[in-house]
Amino acid sequence: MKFGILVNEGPFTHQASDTAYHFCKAAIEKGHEVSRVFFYFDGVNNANKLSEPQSDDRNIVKLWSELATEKGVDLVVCVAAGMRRGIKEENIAEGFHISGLGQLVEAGMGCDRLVMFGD
Amino acid sequence: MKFGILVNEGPFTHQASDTAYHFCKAAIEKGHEVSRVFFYFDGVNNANKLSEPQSDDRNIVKLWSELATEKGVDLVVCVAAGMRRGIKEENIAEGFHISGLGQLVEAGMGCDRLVMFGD
Amino acid sequence: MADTELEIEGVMKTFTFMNRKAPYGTIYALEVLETVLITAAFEQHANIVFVDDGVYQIKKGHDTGAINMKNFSPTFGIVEMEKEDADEDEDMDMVWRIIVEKESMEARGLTKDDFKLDVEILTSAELADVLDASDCIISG
Amino acid sequence: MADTELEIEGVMKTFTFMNRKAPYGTIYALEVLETVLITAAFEQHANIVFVDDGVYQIKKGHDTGAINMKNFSPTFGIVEMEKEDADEDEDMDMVWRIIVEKESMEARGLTKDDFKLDVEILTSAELADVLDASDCIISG
Amino acid sequence: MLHTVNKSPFDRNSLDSCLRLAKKGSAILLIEDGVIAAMSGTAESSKLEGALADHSVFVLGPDLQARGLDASKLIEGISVVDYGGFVDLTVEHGTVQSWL
Amino acid sequence: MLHTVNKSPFDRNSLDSCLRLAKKGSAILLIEDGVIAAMSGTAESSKLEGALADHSVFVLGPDLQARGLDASKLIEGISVVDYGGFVDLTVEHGTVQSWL
Repeated sequence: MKFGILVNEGPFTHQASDTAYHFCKAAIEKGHEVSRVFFYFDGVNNANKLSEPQSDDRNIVKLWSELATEKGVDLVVCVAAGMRRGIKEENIAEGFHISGLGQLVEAGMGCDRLVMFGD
Repeated sequence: MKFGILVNEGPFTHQASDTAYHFCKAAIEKGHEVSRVFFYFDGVNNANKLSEPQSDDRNIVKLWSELATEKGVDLVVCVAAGMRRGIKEENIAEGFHISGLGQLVEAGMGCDRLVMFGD
Repeated sequence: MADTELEIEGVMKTFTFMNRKAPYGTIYALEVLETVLITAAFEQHANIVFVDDGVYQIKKGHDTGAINMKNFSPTFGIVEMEKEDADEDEDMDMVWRIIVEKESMEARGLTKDDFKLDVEILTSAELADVLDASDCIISG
Repeated sequence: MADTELEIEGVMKTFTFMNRKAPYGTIYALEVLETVLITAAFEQHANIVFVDDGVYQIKKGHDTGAINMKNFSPTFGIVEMEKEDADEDEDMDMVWRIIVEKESMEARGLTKDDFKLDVEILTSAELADVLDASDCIISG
Repeated sequence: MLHTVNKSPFDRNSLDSCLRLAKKGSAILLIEDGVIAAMSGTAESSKLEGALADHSVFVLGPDLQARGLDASKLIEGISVVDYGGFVDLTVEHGTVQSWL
Repeated sequence: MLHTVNKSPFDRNSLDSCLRLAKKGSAILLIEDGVIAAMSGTAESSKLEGALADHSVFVLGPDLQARGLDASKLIEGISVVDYGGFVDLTVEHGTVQSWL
């Protein structure tokens, strides 16, 4: 099955991003395809490459990046939401790319399930 | 009277930062002193200098910066909360500076009122 | 990285936008609205639903001057236009509905006249059927 | 820019930390806890209060392995040590209290034994007095 | 003491907790989405109507206007203030507790 | 259809809205702080106890464990799943509605 994932909140403050990540990993392990993860609202902050959590905590940005580089998951940061919050080409982490909100609608259209995670 | 202000949420997603700004402005207009605004939790995202809201919306980062440069308000971004979320020397806007959580406790100790804004 | 291509040729789905949050206290209303408008470009079915404090998003008389935030209320005019286009264009298959839950409206002492949009008022049970028949539900 | 100097010499205030949110769903519990620890360095009075879902922050048995988040629960041991230091050191004026609201605890079917800290259980009315006597209230 | 509540009573428990833990005589200011609690004729109106005997209650005008809420439909006894009035309330009432 | 609820019923109205608008026969999965609703013996337990007649109800085990909530004290009839089980539920039940 093809999954589209929508992440609405930034890393650390809300658990949304963690849960979305665990969901994606479990889906891939079960043989499903995660066709796209779309980062909207404060979710764009998941792409901030300067994020440097304490060494005894998980590094959420890095976990997402690895999902892109190792599993080929398409990580899309909404351009308009990113502009507003200062997430741009200059500071996005490896594996993320910036695109329009149409990519969210296309994920809804092209996937079997759209699953949202937020506050 | 001396005010210490604590801002717990980032710009745009929650109104907290806007309300805190209007409170500071009104306090200064009434002749009070805003001794320090401390940005903690997601509040650190208020200092992201790459933030570029649409032209018909307010630019919250810039409004805070002006409060520092024009009114001399001390804008402190928590170093630990900022590291976690990727707000560092490299990307903080004019007028903000990074310091420790002790600056929040000192604001509580040294001001007549500590007022918090958050989610 | 280039955008991944998804197969969307000829796909027609029903998107439901669940607006449950008050306006201005958070940005969700505004950013969901931006998604609604993009959905029109893809000519998909859409239910724009206002439930709980979301009903205040379409209350008449928003005036954001004193809080210095963008008043997104006029943008609902575009949503209404898209709906009219969908209703009138016989070549277009797209169906748009703008829905308020009766229970949410009444709990807040509001009536249909309080809204700046012409809305369908549905009971919880009727709305449950609409949700159940949706393909994608986007909440803000 | 250098830190602005505030006059804090000899100041002794009462800080109250209001923990109202469940752990792990949001980061507030962890980041408030970091503030509590810093307050000890300034030798201020502190009330560490657990109300509403905040009472789950000090529930025994947190195990965050499967959600892969930092388990901040052991850090409460440091809070308890700070409190003991404050209680025992006669040269130190500082008073620390760790408080759970009875009504919040009971609504969740919990008892004092469910907590990993030795806490004072206060009624709403008693807690209202504690809040009222605080100089700075920090909520998370 | 001054309590601020910034969430709708329909959405969150913060007004409930505030009313349970605010001492008689303390002031309450409704801001942001909290202003919804100030309206009469809603399923939540009784909460603040009952609180007016023990507390002076204020609401932030700019937040009412933004949401198109009519000041003539406020619960009787609630006063409207602007940001300057918010500052004055913090000066007059001592410690501020934000019910976040 | 699958409904997910990620907030505590003590804190927010999302479980109430979900139960009001979920069709009979649809499934409900409690995640994140939403797992608090699955516990028996609380002031909010009756909400889900009543819902079990119309819905199959699941709770995410990793979130229970994180909060130190004892699976033996779950409301009877609620099943525990892990992240893989969450994925399976979305596959089996069609459209997913997240009550954010």
